[in-house]
Amino acid sequence: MRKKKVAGVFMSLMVAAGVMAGCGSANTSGDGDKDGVIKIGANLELSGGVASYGQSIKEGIELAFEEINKEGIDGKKLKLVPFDNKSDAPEAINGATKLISQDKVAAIIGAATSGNTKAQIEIAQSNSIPLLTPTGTSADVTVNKGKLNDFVFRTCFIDPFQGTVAANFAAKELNVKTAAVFIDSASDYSKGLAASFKELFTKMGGNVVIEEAYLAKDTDFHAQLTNIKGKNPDFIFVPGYYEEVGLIVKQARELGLKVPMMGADGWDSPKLVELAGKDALNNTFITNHYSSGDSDQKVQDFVKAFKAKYKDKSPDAFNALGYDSAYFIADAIKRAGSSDPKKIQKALAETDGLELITGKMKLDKNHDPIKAAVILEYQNGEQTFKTKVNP
Amino acid sequence: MNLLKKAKGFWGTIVLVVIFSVVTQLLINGGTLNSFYVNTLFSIGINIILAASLHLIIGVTGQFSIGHAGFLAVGAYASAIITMKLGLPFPVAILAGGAAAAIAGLIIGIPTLRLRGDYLAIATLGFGEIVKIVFLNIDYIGGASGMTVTHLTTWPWLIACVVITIVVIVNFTNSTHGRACISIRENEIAADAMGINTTFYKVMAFIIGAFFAGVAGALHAHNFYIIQPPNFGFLKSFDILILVVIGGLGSMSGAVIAAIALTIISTFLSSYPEVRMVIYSLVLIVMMLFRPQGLMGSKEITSFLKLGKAAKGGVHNDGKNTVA
Amino acid sequence: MMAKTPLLKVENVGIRFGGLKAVSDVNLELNQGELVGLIGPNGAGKTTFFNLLTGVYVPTEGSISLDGGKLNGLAPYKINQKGISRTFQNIRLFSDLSVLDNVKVAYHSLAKHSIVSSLLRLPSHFSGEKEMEEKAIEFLKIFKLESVMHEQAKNLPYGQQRRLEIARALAANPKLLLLDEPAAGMNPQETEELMNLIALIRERFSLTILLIEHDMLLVMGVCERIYVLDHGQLIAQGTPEQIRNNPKVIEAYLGEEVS
Amino acid sequence: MEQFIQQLVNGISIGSIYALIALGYTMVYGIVKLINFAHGDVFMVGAFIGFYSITIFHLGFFPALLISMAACAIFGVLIERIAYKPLRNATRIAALITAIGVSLFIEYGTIYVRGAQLESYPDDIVPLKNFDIFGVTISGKSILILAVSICLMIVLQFIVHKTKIGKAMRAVSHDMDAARLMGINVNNTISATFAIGSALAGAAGVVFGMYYTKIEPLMGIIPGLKAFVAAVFGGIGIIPGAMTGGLILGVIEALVSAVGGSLWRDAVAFVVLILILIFRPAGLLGKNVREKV
Repeated sequence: MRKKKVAGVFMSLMVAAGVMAGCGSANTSGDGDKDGVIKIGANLELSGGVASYGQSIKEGIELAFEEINKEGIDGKKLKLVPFDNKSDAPEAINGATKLISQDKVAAIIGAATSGNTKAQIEIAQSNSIPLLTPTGTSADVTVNKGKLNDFVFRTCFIDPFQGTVAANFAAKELNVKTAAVFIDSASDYSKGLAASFKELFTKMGGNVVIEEAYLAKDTDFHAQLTNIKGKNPDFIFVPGYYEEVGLIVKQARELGLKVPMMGADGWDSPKLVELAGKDALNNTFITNHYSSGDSDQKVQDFVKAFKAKYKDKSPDAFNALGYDSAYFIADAIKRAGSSDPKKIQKALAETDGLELITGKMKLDKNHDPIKAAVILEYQNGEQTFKTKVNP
Repeated sequence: MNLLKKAKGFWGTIVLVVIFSVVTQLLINGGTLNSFYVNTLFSIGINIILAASLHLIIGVTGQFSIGHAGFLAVGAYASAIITMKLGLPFPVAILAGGAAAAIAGLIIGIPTLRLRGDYLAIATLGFGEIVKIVFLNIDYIGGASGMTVTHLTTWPWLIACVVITIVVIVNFTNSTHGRACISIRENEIAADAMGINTTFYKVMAFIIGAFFAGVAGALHAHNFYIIQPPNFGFLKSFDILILVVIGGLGSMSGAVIAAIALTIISTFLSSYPEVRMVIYSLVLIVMMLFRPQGLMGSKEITSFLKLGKAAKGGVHNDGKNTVA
Repeated sequence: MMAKTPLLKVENVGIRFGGLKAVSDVNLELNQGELVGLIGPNGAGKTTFFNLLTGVYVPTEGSISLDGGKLNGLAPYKINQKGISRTFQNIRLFSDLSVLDNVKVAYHSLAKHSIVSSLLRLPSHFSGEKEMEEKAIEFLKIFKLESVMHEQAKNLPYGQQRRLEIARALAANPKLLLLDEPAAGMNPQETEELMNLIALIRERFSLTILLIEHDMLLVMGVCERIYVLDHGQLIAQGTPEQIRNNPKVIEAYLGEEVS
Repeated sequence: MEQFIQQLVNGISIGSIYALIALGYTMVYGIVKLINFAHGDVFMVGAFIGFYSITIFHLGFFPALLISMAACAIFGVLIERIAYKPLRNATRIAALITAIGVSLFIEYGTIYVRGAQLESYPDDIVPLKNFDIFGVTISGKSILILAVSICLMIVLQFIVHKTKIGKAMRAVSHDMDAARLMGINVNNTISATFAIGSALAGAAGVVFGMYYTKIEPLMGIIPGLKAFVAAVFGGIGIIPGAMTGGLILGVIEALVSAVGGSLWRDAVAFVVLILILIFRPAGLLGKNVREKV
């Protein structure tokens, strides 16, 4: 009886494997470039914990693809193959393998977070498929233990750069001596920025008097802010995402913390103003890739097109970086003159001077974009241009 | 009672499994099964181990535990530390993952298993969340950003672990010790009054279940390149729970079939990200509305294959054919 | 056999739930081989007393000893292993298990094969399981249940479920068997059969039996001695004849019937 | 000292929201013994209904609150009738899986309909000032939340203990079959319980939106879980227990953060939960009930 049970179990396993094997042989044909279509995978966090990031990136990519496909690339059209990785590393791996082996995509855009991007690196590398993360800012995404992951790219800047820019600005322009650092402990991005900020700020004679932490998706920060208030810092550095930062700024002001606060590109969203309120945001600063209030024609066209497509929604940094990632790849495909992933990889690495919404794109030897950062100040809910910092 | 016949059947199954494994390995090597299918196959294998281990706790012993992802996490991290930090070989990592999870099972089991029903469920849910938060706060293992793990899970390791898990749990269930566990599920007070050390067997089921969840964790960690605490939240526990309930509480083959079917459905649905979770949740609801006892009820697949009277009585039908 | 050392000795046992004294100051002795009845009106504390004996409740006062060994504070399964086995007023079978397996579970504590030997399917597993099975079938034969041994317990008719519960209790090889209203819900003919059965097993397994029964006539018929509980206290003891004529007992029962 | 009092105030504010959600949780659990995982999602739906009433129909805070409560009550009854009622005699675990399914369905259905992006409640719906007492800041909104929670708790106590439907609820909660035999319409009573519980979740949603500004489709998961913990704390099925449990949980969280353990906050909450379950399984205000042997 017992063995029969075991036998039954394995028979079903076998049947399942058989079914899959059948599919496998039936499905092996397929091509990144077929019928004038180039498939690009998007392995994004469309559900789960950070669904909003993935959704935003996807919106940006879809808008860009629509525009690109009006003319096409050498007569070919781009087709987006989305995959929902549920904000989960194992799912991100399933996604990468599926996109590569089933859908035969020419390149993958994703994921939104560094962790889910790192999960895909080995697969992208071993299959020689370019992997482009729009927002994976952790330094070790592209370089692992001193070795370049040559098929991995990113559209955003890496963490340390923004942190140092912020430290410089705080010490020199704002002339603050003591600072509090308030970190999103669930995010590499936030930790990375905080680390580089702290390093430079103390080197420049400043003093970090308190470090507090929260976790993404928290909504109540009163307790930590009360602790910060007890230390009376001149300045608060909050390198998080707007979803929490909006509430942090609001709650800080409610508790009577009037000191300047500063963050980075994660703040950049019109939602920040709605969440925090215009008044609360006064006396706050961010480092960013671009300013959506930028009078630059390219930026304004993007904002207009985005609003037209998405019910008057204003684009945030995730939208912009998704959009830029699409153009980044499209440009490389065009220069490669092929949908061969290896040629695309080469073209991506050689990108130099590509004008994107978030700045002019050039890659350094670590595949990290060299882009200028801008510092913006919030005044009455409007971002006003403060200064531009070149790397 | 025919020992020889029994042994013959057992070895026959083993031979079948070996043939199946070798064929699959050849298909993998030959590239007939591309990496997508291989990956799905690995997910299925890991889910089978998880479902089987939770089946022992909920289905057999009737202890309503919904923190199984906590054991998965302990196994994943323990094994990753073994290979990545200490540089020891993979088999050691698998055992260490299982052992660490079993110890966690012991620690959480002794105090909480006095609780019943929903209270136990909530306590184990809390345990799962605590494990997640602890890992989130230890920098040695990467904190929130997690640990990068080398890919070491291969098909032979996977299938071996799946087979061992199933054999051990089936062997346990179909013995007097398994019957003791089932009697606790059926009526704890009567079991106690009939001389069954209920605490011992509840903890034992918990430890064995946790051990194999830990083994699954080791395979998981070394299959998916990276492990991060948020991967092991209560939603993951729910995923495992769903496998066991959809398969049919108390049915080992049900759990295995559900693990296979739901993994395939889930993989298939990921091509339709917009509606994926909507459909998945609808499948759950509709399934429960129209077949609340799960696919298999408490029956085993053998009771459908077998004619006649022998298959009555759910999971504990061992030895029926020996007296007939 | 050394006569006259009581098998079970209960001294001044009582239990409180909060302020309520459910059972108090009960003294009781059972000698080897006796069949003794415990009667009393509804709510007199009979089942609570059984629960004290079997360790479901821990007595707040007094002591219980079996064969000279103290039982207070032991877990129910330990007490069962020491030799007290019971049935329940509201039947508590393992309803999804087969009849055979129900009996095997009770035989569990006598099994010799370890978890490891079962996991590895060592020879001791097979011999152990075989022995259990043979023993279980033997019990089922005595209770005329062998024809339904592969049925799920929940599918048996009521009378058979009662019988199965007793068979299961016996399989644990007790010195003392506690039966909690075994004839409840049975028709007179079934009751009579049951009583004959009890007499039979008592002889065959040289058992001591303590029987709770609501039905006075029945108890009077089979028991050698009777204890009477009312409001948690022992109000009378003696032979059936003595009990029948005890004014306190009559009052307790009449009082109940009137209300 | 100031800081300590400030932390207490912080804790009470967040605790009142847990309490408000926990009230509904505890009612539903008390009567059908189902951990209604979808409760947190009804809370989310309530927040969105309130948001749309305010931004699209330009209603004030209280009308929006009432509309949201009414809509959630209907929604709750629909969920109960469609998904839970057919399972009333099935195993508890089947009902639990259904609840998980319903929860996922509401979350991802909402995302499918309106996307995953967040919305923010307008800041000026309730013109409340903050009070500054000896350096301790008490926001007017947190006083409002506490007031709303306490009012609703009292109303609820009144309904359960003084009205006919309340009596029916207690009867059904005690013994469903006996209640049915006594001529109580069990189905309607359970629906009424879901209606009231869901209305409370809806109210909590609007209050949450007003206090924390941010609402999004997955916002219900964590507060839902915390509220359940709070309900267990206080003794599940007991209305003042839910209130007490919520407030205590909030204060514990704030104090853990105050001593620098903000990342351990949830872990401490769960550890306390497990300890309570082990040493006082019926909760702080509950009575222990033994299984009859």
